[in-house]
Amino acid sequence: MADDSSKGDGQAPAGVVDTSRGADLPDAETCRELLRQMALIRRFEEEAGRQYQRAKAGGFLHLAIGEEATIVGTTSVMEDRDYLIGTYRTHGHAIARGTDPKNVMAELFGREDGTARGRGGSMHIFDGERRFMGGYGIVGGNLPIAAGLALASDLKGTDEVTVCMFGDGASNTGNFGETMNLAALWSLPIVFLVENNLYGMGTSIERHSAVTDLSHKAEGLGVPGERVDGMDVVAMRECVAEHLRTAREDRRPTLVEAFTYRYRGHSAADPEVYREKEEVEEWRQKDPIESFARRLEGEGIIDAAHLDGLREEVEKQVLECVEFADASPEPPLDSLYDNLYVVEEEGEGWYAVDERTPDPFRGEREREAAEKERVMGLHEAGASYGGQSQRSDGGSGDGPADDAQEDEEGRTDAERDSEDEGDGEPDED
Amino acid sequence: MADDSSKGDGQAPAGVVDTSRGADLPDAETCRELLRQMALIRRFEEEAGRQYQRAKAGGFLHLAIGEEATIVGTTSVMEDRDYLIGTYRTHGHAIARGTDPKNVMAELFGREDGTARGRGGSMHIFDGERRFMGGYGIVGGNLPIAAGLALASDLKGTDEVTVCMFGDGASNTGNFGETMNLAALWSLPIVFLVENNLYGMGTSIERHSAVTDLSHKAEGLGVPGERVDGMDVVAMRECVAEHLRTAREDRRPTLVEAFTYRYRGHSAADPEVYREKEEVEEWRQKDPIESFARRLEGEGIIDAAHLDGLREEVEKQVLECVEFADASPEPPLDSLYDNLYVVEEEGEGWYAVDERTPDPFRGEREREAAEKERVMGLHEAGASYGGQSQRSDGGSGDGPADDAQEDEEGRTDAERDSEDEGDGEPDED
Amino acid sequence: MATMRMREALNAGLREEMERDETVFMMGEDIGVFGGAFKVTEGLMDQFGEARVRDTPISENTIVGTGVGAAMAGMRPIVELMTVNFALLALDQIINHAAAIPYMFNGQVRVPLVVRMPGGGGQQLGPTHSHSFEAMYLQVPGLLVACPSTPADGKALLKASIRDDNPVIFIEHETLYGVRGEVPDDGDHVLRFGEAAIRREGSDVTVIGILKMAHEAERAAKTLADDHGVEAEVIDPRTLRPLDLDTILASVRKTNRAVIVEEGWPHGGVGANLAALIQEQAFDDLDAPIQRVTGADVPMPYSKRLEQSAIPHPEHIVSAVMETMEGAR
Amino acid sequence: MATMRMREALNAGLREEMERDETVFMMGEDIGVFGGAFKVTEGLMDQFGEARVRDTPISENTIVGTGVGAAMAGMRPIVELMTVNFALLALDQIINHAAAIPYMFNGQVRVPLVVRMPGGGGQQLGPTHSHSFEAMYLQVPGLLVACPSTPADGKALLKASIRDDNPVIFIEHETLYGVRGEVPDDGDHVLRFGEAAIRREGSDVTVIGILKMAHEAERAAKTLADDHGVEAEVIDPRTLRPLDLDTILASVRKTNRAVIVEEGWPHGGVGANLAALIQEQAFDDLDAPIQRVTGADVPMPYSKRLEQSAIPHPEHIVSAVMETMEGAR
Ligand SMILES: Cc1ncc(C[n+]2csc(CCOP(=O)(O)OP(=O)(O)O)c2C)c(N)n1
Ligand SMILES: Cc1ncc(C[n+]2csc(CCOP(=O)(O)OP(=O)(O)O)c2C)c(N)n1
Ligand SMILES: [Mg+2]
Ligand SMILES: [Mg+2]
Repeated sequence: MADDSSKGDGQAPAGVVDTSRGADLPDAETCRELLRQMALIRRFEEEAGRQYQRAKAGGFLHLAIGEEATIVGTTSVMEDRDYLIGTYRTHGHAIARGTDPKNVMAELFGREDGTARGRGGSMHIFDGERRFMGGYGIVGGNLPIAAGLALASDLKGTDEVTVCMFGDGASNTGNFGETMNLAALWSLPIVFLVENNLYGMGTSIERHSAVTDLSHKAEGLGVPGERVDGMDVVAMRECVAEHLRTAREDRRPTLVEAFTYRYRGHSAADPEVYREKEEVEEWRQKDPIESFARRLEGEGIIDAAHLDGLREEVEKQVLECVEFADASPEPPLDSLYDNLYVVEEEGEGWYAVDERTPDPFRGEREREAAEKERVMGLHEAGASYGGQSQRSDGGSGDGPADDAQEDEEGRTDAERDSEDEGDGEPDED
Repeated sequence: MADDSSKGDGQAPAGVVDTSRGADLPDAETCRELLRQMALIRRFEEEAGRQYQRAKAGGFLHLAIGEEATIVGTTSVMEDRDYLIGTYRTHGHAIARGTDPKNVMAELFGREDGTARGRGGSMHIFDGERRFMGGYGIVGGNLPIAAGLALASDLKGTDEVTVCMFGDGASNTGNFGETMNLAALWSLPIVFLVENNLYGMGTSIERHSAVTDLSHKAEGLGVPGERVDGMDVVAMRECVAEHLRTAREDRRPTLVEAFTYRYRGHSAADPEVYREKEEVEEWRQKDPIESFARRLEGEGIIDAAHLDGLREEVEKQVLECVEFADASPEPPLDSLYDNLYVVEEEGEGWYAVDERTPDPFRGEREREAAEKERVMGLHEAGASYGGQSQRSDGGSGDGPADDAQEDEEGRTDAERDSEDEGDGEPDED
Repeated sequence: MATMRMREALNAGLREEMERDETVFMMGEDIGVFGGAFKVTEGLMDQFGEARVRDTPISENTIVGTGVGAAMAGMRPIVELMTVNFALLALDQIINHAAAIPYMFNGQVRVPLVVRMPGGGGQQLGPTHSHSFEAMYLQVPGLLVACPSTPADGKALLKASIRDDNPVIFIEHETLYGVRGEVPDDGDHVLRFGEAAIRREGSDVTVIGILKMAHEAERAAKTLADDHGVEAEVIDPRTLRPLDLDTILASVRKTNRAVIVEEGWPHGGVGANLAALIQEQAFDDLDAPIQRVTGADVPMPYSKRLEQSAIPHPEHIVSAVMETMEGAR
Repeated sequence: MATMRMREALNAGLREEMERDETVFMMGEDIGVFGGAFKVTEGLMDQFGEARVRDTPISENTIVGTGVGAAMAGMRPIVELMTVNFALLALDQIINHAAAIPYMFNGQVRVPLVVRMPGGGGQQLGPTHSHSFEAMYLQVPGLLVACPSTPADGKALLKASIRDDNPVIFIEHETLYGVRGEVPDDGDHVLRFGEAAIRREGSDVTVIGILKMAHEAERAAKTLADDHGVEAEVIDPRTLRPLDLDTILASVRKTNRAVIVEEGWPHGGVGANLAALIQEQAFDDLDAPIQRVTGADVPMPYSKRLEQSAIPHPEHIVSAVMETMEGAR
């Protein structure tokens, strides 16, 4: 890194007023539920990180640890009929929306019982039933989709609201400007919620956004905003509730900037050269779960025993998730083409060059059994490069790079395991 | 069109303060030069429109008639070393920058002496020597390029400024938000100048932009702005000069919103169903050339004789342009591949499937003379569908559509000729 | 049967489907008040109102993405992009989102979106407005790709696209909007994806062309028959994904020769895909190399003569066919 | 000669050209402070400062466009896009601008821009992060397209790209960054565009592979020789535009058989282009249909086993070659 000025300062810009809204606590039961959800998400994500180190989960793993109040504060005031859409950092969002964490873990494991049957992985969680609309790997890609969900609600004459969450880095994408203008122009019922955790990957907000007070970023585009303390679940609730009302009743989009922080690296093996350890420590002091728990204790809503019980409960639940995911089968190889298309009569007239296509549409209507067998054999040969994902040896399983070739090496898993040595994130999106 | 509310209101939003800046006139010689340039551009564009009707010019023709003060006010305060970049509506911009109007007309005619030797056409005028950096057909496409020009000036340590002109419609593109943020973040020496003529094609600004005071549109993105009367060449000059100074000395980008109007349709055959005739008439009252001429007369800087002389001068000059363009040869067919690549040793190892490629790289190093001849014959056969562009019969020459086929018809030229009947713009970009 | 122009047939298709199904709606730049850049949507805002016929800002990626989102929520959006050239701004939503979403979320959600857009050259619009990009879309699993050449096919395929539950890329050709043809009156006449049309039967050579080139192929076939005694079988695939390879292979097995005509660039185009597939499947039936006739390998120049010299014409097709026939008789 | 990894070779190439030419500079997301998503640019901000190694906001189209503008003004920008998938957001600047500008302004201005970006699957990154898009770029006149498979080629082609006056699309493969190989020490060792490498000589079949598939082709060739007595000639084209068809044709004229391997989707891919060209030029020399081995026709699934089953491996190549050889011996 060039010099110290290139590191983030991890601070709210000077002159920012109190964003905590001095919000009052909701009823006791709600308070306990908020705490439970945040604790569950926290523990789930810690465990996901562990399972990633053990190579049970693959690909990228983006944890939102530190951002639980932003998530839970938001979902706790949404109606079931409202839509939520997020980024590649949404394990917690799905869980807060009501998705069984078991299925989320199974998705991380790439298994049959995953939220997308192992097709999407950590970055692409989805639960249509609970109107958690994904999980998107393209930064900024979810913004126009949110506009479309909201437009549909509007055209159908419902009072559903769409909440669209994205990062500070996403506010620099073309989609941001385009979607803000469209949402304002068409009076779409959306709450845009920027999870401003001060960094887009390794680039601090002062280094990526000319205006760092993101609540004002869309004003000229027709969407006014408000900054809120994203570490305070009660402030989040109150703020988002108000903006949901604006969307639902006044039919106007607004932009909520939740000022928050991710404790972990951008993804699992980020060496975090772009920020100081002290900065992370400082933010940990404002931990959304601990501070809320302290407040509840102070108000006599919970006691130490409750906290112990809660800890045990989520511990147990999360370990069950791991067990469940571990026991879930791998998706079968012949499911490779499932759900690629919605087809009435299957594949009629369709043609795939790919000789692994399980169905017989190679320009001919029929393919003999022997040929089918040969094809499935190839299929299996390819898949075998994926090894058994049950392994916990951290072996790379990285296809050809796995071979004992002197001029190659698989980095993904090997380096994932060397994270402790701060040895650099190999491959980032 | 749906109803009257769908038409533009053609008004500056209420509460807009005087944008004329009460600017004082510059010295007499400058005044006369400003008037001359505007008159020349006006007459040039009128003639371009006529030549388009006569099918001497083809494709799309976007005229900026009405917007001359915006153009000339801007260029008249730029230094030679500054860059100007615009849209597909830039005949005047090039001329104001010093490009010989003959070459612009020749480009419209698609001839050898055109600014781009007939490759670019009306939408893609370019004059590198005079730092007129184009002419771009993709709405919003020139914004990032402007950032790059300015970045280069910055990296080279020069004090060149880039002026980037674009339309109100372009302010809704993703490039707008991205480029504003980047320019502000990197302190690029740019003046963004939005030629707000109240319409993007057939869509009025209230129907395409949530915020219609465009001078504020980029504030949240880090680029402050100012609105100026784009019909007042003196106000334009003063305003742009100030912003050039900000860019050159303070190294800060700003956004100038020139409030202006195009009298003609979006392109040559637009039936203009989206606005009232009265609105156009109203704006014509503020005509930038007439109002400036009246002011100069009032101040005794010019008299009626001067105006007559000027009229004659530009008339003569523009007719010479037409003569020049008419006399300029068609680009030779074997120039088709010129300047596609910068090549040292020509085409070595290159391969083109296309059998019209004039050079012998069909996977073989050599091609015999007979084969070459056959290929040039095909070349000519294709080109012949282009007819003689000297024709003035308005015949379509539109390739196959030209054939006396009952089930087809070429519309481009035919419909172009029926513009007077207000019969609809056939094919718009 | 009624005789109408392509733009009228498409307009009728849009109108009928919007009448038939309330969830169908349209978005695009200047499709409403202005009536559409190519007048395909003329009158629809008057009939269906501003809620269902929506003029949009110039925001290609977001318009398509808004379509994706609305489709996921149960609507059937039709997005018009003004030309295929501007669609390059929307490829992220088309490829990373529309095409991938049904698969990546394991079929929990569908994306019944139609993206309509015209392409092609021949109108002197120069290097930013004249290209043909079919070959990019046909690569992408998850998309359907239609490219009709006649008014009847235009209407029937557009209706099929709107009713289909998959995301469809619907490519029109700017110079075909004025083409007239017979169109069935039946409002429920739809065309299945993956069914090629044999435009002309013949025994000597198979000529395959899409969009405007389907017409040029027919013209060339006439010249070939009249002047050279060569009977060409002309096939218009009509959809590129799925592709009706069966019909093409059956023809090639009969004629033993193939020429593919497209307006796009020569490298990696529609013709390359077809040539690769045909030689894989019908190698032993081929008596000559499969020839391709394509647009020139340049950004489209503005000059009318240069432009026309860069676009395939019947002469080129005749020449390629005759080369293919060499030694045949 | 020194042994280094691909990422080190690319890093050295960037460093040397930045030292050599002051007009060379870099832009990209997280290339500076973070050292690059794949660590290719590590240390360069330290050495060259923040002016010449520029971290950018997430604004793909604008970053590329800024490169286009800077190139037009005499600089030699290198833009890193984090992966080819995100480059879909920048296709407008790449195709409508970078590729078209020199031609459409008749050579008055050059665009010496390099756009570097990695692609490919195999790391369980799922359907938005794992695709291969070479086949889109090779279509576009005005672009050069490089896709090196070895550290030596990576460095030499990157240096050539930076020195070239044309816009270059430089495609890397995510799983090849760790590959080690010999790299010439000579700082002026550059590779010409349009020169294929023959990785292995053989007389029975020509196997053509790019990027990671060049390596898989070599592995398959070893198996073919060891287990089947089939001698494959392995060719890595190294650049797709321009394409060294001469070398490929010479090989096919010798072996009379060809198999093309790529990781991208099967329709309209790199292999389709090559197959079309080869059969056009060497029809009479072919004893069997040209076979293609491609990635599966799906968005890339996340599950490791599904993903690996969707990517070509030596087994697939061996199988395709043996099919091609059928009846040969
Ligand atoms: C269009 C696009 N460009 C780049 C990337 C690579 N990338 C993934 S996450 C990320 C940073 C995003 O930061 P932010 O929006 O602040 O979200 P956060 O990760 O902090 O939650 C980048 C650059 C991507 N996935 N998509
Ligand atoms: C990306 C893109 N989308 C659409 C178009 C078609 N188009 C050409 S001009 C235009 C309107 C632009 O309006 P504005 O920016 O206000 O400029 P004006 O024409 O008024 O000068 C449109 C939609 C285009 N050329 N490029
Ligand atoms: Mg962030
Ligand atoms: Mg305008």
